[in-house]
Amino acid sequence: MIPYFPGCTLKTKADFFETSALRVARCLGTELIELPRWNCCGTVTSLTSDDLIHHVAPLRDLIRVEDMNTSGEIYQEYRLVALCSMCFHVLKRAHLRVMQNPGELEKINNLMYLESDYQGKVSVLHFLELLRDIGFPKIQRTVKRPLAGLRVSPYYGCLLLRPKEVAIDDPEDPAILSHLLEALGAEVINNPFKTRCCGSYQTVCDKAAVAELTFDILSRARQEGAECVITSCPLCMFNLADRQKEVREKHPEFEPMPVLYFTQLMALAFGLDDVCGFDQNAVDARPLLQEKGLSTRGAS
Amino acid sequence: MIPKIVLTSGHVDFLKKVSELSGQVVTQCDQCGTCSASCPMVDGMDITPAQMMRLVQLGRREVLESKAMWICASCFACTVRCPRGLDLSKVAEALRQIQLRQAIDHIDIKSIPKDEIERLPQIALVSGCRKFTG
Amino acid sequence: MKKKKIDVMERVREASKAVITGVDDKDIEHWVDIHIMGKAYQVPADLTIMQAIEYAGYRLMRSCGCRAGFCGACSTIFRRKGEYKLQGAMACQTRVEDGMMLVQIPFSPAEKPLYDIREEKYESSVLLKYFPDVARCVSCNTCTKSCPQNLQVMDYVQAALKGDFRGIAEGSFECIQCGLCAIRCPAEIVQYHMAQFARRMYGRHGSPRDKNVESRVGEIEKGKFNDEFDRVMGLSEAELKDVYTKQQNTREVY
Amino acid sequence: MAELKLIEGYPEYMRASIALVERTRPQRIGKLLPQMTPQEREDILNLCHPDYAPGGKRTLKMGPNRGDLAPNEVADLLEAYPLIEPDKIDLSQVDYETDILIIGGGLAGTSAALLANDHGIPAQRILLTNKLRHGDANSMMAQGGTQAADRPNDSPVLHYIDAMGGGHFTNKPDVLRRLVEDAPGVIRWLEDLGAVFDKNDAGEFVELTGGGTSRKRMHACSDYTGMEELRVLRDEFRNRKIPVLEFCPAIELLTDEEDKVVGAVVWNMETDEYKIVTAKATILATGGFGRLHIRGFPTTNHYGATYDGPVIAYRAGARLRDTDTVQYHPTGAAYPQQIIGLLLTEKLRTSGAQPLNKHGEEFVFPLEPRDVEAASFIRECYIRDNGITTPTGMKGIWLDTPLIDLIKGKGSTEKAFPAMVRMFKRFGIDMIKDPVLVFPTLHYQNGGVETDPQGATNIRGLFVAGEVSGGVHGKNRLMGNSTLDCMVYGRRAGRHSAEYVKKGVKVGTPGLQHVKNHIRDMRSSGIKTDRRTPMLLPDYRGKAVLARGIDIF
Repeated sequence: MIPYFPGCTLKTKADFFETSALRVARCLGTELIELPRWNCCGTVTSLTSDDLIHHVAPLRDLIRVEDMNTSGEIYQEYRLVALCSMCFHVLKRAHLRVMQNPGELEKINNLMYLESDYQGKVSVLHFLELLRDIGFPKIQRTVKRPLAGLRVSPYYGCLLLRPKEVAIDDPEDPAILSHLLEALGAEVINNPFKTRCCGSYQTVCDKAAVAELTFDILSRARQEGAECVITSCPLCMFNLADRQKEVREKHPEFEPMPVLYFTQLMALAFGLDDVCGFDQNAVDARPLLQEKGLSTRGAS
Repeated sequence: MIPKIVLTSGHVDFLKKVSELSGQVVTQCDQCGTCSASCPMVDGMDITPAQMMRLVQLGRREVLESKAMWICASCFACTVRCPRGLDLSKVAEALRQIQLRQAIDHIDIKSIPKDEIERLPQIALVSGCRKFTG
Repeated sequence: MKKKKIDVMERVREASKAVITGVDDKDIEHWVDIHIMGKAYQVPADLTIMQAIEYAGYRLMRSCGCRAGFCGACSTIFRRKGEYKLQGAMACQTRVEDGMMLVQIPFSPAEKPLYDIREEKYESSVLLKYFPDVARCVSCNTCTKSCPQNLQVMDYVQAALKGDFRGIAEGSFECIQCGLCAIRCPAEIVQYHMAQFARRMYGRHGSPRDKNVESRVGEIEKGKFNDEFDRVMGLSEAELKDVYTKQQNTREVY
Repeated sequence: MAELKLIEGYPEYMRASIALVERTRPQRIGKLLPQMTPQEREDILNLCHPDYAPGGKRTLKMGPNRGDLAPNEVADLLEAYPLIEPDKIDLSQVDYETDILIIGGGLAGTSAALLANDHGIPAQRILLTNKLRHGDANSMMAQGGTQAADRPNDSPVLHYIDAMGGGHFTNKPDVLRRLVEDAPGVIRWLEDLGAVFDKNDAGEFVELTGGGTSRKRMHACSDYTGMEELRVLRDEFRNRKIPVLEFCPAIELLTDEEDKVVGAVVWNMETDEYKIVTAKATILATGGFGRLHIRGFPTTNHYGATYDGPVIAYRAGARLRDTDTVQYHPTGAAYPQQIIGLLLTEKLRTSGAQPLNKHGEEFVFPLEPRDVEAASFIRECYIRDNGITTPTGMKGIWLDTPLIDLIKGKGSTEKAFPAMVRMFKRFGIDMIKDPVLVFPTLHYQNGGVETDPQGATNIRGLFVAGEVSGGVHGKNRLMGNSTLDCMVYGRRAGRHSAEYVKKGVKVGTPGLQHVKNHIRDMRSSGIKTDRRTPMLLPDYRGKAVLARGIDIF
C-alpha cells in the first residue's frame, strides 16, 4: 500500500487520468491509497529566497504521509506517488528545499503548530518512476492487447525533467516514457520538441502564445510520423489538446492530433476497457484506435 | 558616441535587492545568450532573458516595466543550460515578486470571461494565480 | 393563595435580575481587568465579552445580533496577556478573562457574486467560475485558526478546489458567516460566500427529493383533504377537544 | 460569584446532585410519566404559569383593543407617546417611492420579498428595511425544526388538530388551515432553493415529533434549522438585487386621507437621519418581543425583539389579538451565568432527554405543550423546592441530556445538536456526559396584529407576517409552527400584497394624522407618562455607568 497524491485537477477535469492510473497500478499488483485530508500541492514552486508561506502547502501534504505512518494506517512506507507533473515537482522541491535549509523548516513547522513537525522522511515519486521500479518487462508481460502499429510520440513537458534536482530522467534526452510505450507494444516516435514547455500557466492570460507553442510541438510530432502524443500533466493536456481550437483559429490547416495520458494507453493495453476514458479526451482518439483495430468494447 | 552608463547607489541597491531575492550572483552572468536561445517563450518577449540579466547587473529598475518576466513560463530550460550555473528562473521570479509585492497584480482573475474560466482546469488557474497575483 | 402566586413570580424576577437589567455592582465579588480598544476597564469576572462591554458602558448597535451564537454579528478578536496568538471569537459566547485586549469587528467587507441557482450546472468548474479567488489558497490554515465555530475552514476551501460539493456542504454547515476567516485570509478568499453557494448547489442537486413531500403537495393541490377539513372545522369546540385528546393518545413519541 | 472550584464546569455542590441523576438514570431509560389530563394541565397553568399568575397584566385604556388584557410591559409600549413630533417631520420630500415596503428582515420579511418578486413586482420596486442587519432575527436562532405534514401516516388535518389543541382552541380556523395546507409546499420550496435538511441517503427527511404534536413532522437542519433556512432565502434575496436598508427601523407608519397605510418613517440609527418611504403596500414582519423581559424572565430572543411592529401598527389603527398570552419555553439555559435564558431546543426532549429535579427524579411527562411544561418546571423549583440553585441565585432543574446518546447511540447528540454541544463546551460543560440546568425563558409572542388568510390586517395597505401576527397560533404555539408561520404567511403576504398592488392602488398624501389622534387619545384617556416608543433596543449597560451618564453630545 503506497500513499498517492491525486492533485486538484485529477479530482475534477482529469478524473479519468486518476481512475486509469489506479486500475493500472492495481493490475500491476500495487495498491495506491489516496492521502487522507490532502490539500493543494501549492503549485507552482515559489522561487524567491524569502517566501516560506508558499511551501506550507506541499509540506503539509508530506506531513500527512508521516501521519499515516504514525497512525499505523501504513507501515514504514514513506514514498508518496504523484501522478501530475506539477504536483510531483512542487512536492519534491519543497522537500529538498527544507532539507537544505533546516532553519526554514523550523520556521514553517512553527507556523503549522496545529500539525506535527515534518521530519523529512518522505520521498516523492512520480508514477512513471514507480512503473520503472516495477519494471518495464513485467509491464510488457501484463499487456493483453499490444498496441501494435500505433505510432505514439511521448511528450514530457518541463517539470518532470527540470531542474536537475527533481529530474526523473535525463533533462536533454529522456527515455522513460519511450521504454514504457515500447513495453506496451507501440511504435515510439521521437519528437525533438518532447521537452519544450507547453506554455503552462500562460494559458490563463495569453492563449495565442500557448497556441503557437502547441502548433510547433504537434506539427513537429506529426512531421516525425506520430499519430498521437502522450503526456502526464493535466496542464500540458489542456494546452496541447483543448487549445487545438485556438491553434486552428490561427492555422486553419492544422489537423486535430489526439493527446492521451500514458495511463490511458496502459489501460487499453492491459484490457481495462472501462477506465480508458477515451470519451473524455478533448480530441477524440477513438477513430484512430478503430483504424488500428484497438478500439475498446463500450463507450470509454 | 556610446552613451555613458552611470552606476549610482540606487542602481547598486536594485542589483543587491534582486540578487538577494533570487539568491543568484547576478554579476557572474557573462551574457553568453544560451538562456535566450533555449527559452521557448522568447519570441513574445520585448527583451531577451540575457538582456534582462544585463539590465539587472546594471541595476536598471526599468527592467520591471518589461514584459519578458511575465511571459516566462518557469520551465527551467534556462536553469539547466546556464554554463555559469545561474538560475535565471529565480531572477525572473524575483522581478515578478518585486512588482506583485506592491499589490500590482499582473492579471485580474475576476475579469476572465466566465465561459473561459469554466474551460480552464483547476491546475491552470491555481498556477496562474500563484505567478500573476500577489 | 393569590399572594403566594405573586410571590413566586417576584422570586423568579429577582433570580434573573442580573441578566435583564444590567449587572449591579454590590453583588460582585470577583473582577477582571480588560482593555476594550486599548482602554482599560474593570468588569465582573463572570460575564461574556459582550456583557462586559455593556457593563463598561457601551450601548451596542453594530456587533450585536442574536446574543446566542448563531448570527455572527459579534465577531471579536483579542489577545490574552503574554500571548502572541490572535484569537477569534464571538463576544456573546466567550467568557471574559483577566488581561484580555479585545476589539469587535462590526462588518466583513466582501462582494457576493450573484447567480440564479436554477441555471447553474452541478459541476466543479462552476465553483471557480464564481469564486476564482479559491485558486489562490496557499493552505496556510489561518482561516481555521480564526474561526469562532472551530470549523476546519481550510478543509472545505480545499474541497472546493476538488469540486467536492458534499465536502464543502458538510464542512461549512455550521458556519455563521461572521467573516473573520475572510478578514484574515492572506489570499483574500471570501470563504463563507463560496460555502453558501456550494451548500445551495449541494442542497438542490446533492440529494434526491423527498417523494412524500412531492406527493403530499400534489394531494393538497387536488383538494384531497378538503372534506376532512370541512368536517373538522364544522365540529363544536367540545367535539374538537374530544378529537384532540384521542389524537394525542395515538402520538408517536420517539 | 465566588471563585468556586469547578469540576468540569459545575461547582462541587451541583456535582452532588448530578450524582443522584446518574444513579436514577438506568431505571428511567424509556420509562416516562403519563401525560397530564386536560384537567391537570388546567390546574398547573393556574397554579404557577406566569401568564396566569395575577399582577402581570392590565387592560388597555385606548386604541382598537381597548378593554383587552395585555402584559404590563406590552401595555406600557402601546400606551406611550411617539418618538417623533408629527409636525416636525417634513413629509413633502419622499426619499424612497416603492410598490412594497417590507419592515423586518427575518424569515417572514425575506419570504415576502421573494414571493412579491415572483408575482410580478420588480426587485427595485421592493424595499426591505431592518433594525439590525438583514437576517438578525429570531428566525436565525430557530433550532428545533419546521412542521409539515408530509408523511403517509400524517395529514394536514392532524397537524391542524394538534395546533388547535395546543393553542387552547382559540386559533383562527381559516388562518390555521392555510398554515397547515401550505406547509409541504414551503418544504419543497426550500428544497428547490437548495436548503440542506437532515435527510437519509434515500433523500427522505429525518423527521421527529415535537411537544404537543401527534406525528413525526419536524423537518430540521441539525439544530441550525432557522439559520440554514434564513441564510438560503437571504442568499436568494441578494441574488435578485432587492434593495435593503439595514440599521433603519421604522419608527412610525404613514397613512393617507383614506386611512390606508402608505409607507413608513424610517430612522437611520447610524446617522440619526429620518427617511420617508412611501409604498402601495406595507408588510409588517418585525418578529417578537422577548427583549421586554415580561415578568422579569430571561429570553431566547434576539437583541432587537422589542414589539416595535405592533406599537406603530396599533397607532395606525391595527387590531391586535391574543395580546394576553406570552409563551415561555420550558428549557432555557440556567447555568452558567453567561448563557442564562438561551434556547435549548425541545428537540432534546423529543430525542430522549428527561427533566429531573435535584433528587434525580422525573416529575413531568417530557413532551407536554410548552405552557404546561414550563409551569411544571416553575412548580418544581419554587413551590416544591426541588430545584437546583446556581451560585448567582438562579434556580433550575436538570435536563438529562446524556440519555440521548444512550437511546439513540453514541455520537447522535453531537450529530443532532452541534450548536448546543459547542455552546456548553465553550463554558467547560460536556452535555453528552453531564446533564444541563434549565429554567423557563421568555420565548414567543403568541398573539400580535390580527391577520387573515391573505396575511392582510384590518387596515387597507397593511399586511402582516410571522411572529408579529396574531391569530395563527391562538393562545399557545407548538414547536415548529413559528418558522412555518413566518414562511407560509411571509409568502402569502408577499403574494397577496403583489396582487393588491397590481390591481392599482392610489397612494394619497402620506401623513401622520393617526399619530396626532393617538396623542389626543392618550391625553383623553388620562394616561400620565413620559414613555416614548417604539423601544428599538433594550439597555443592558451597567447601572454604575447609567447613574452617572449625561447626554450632551
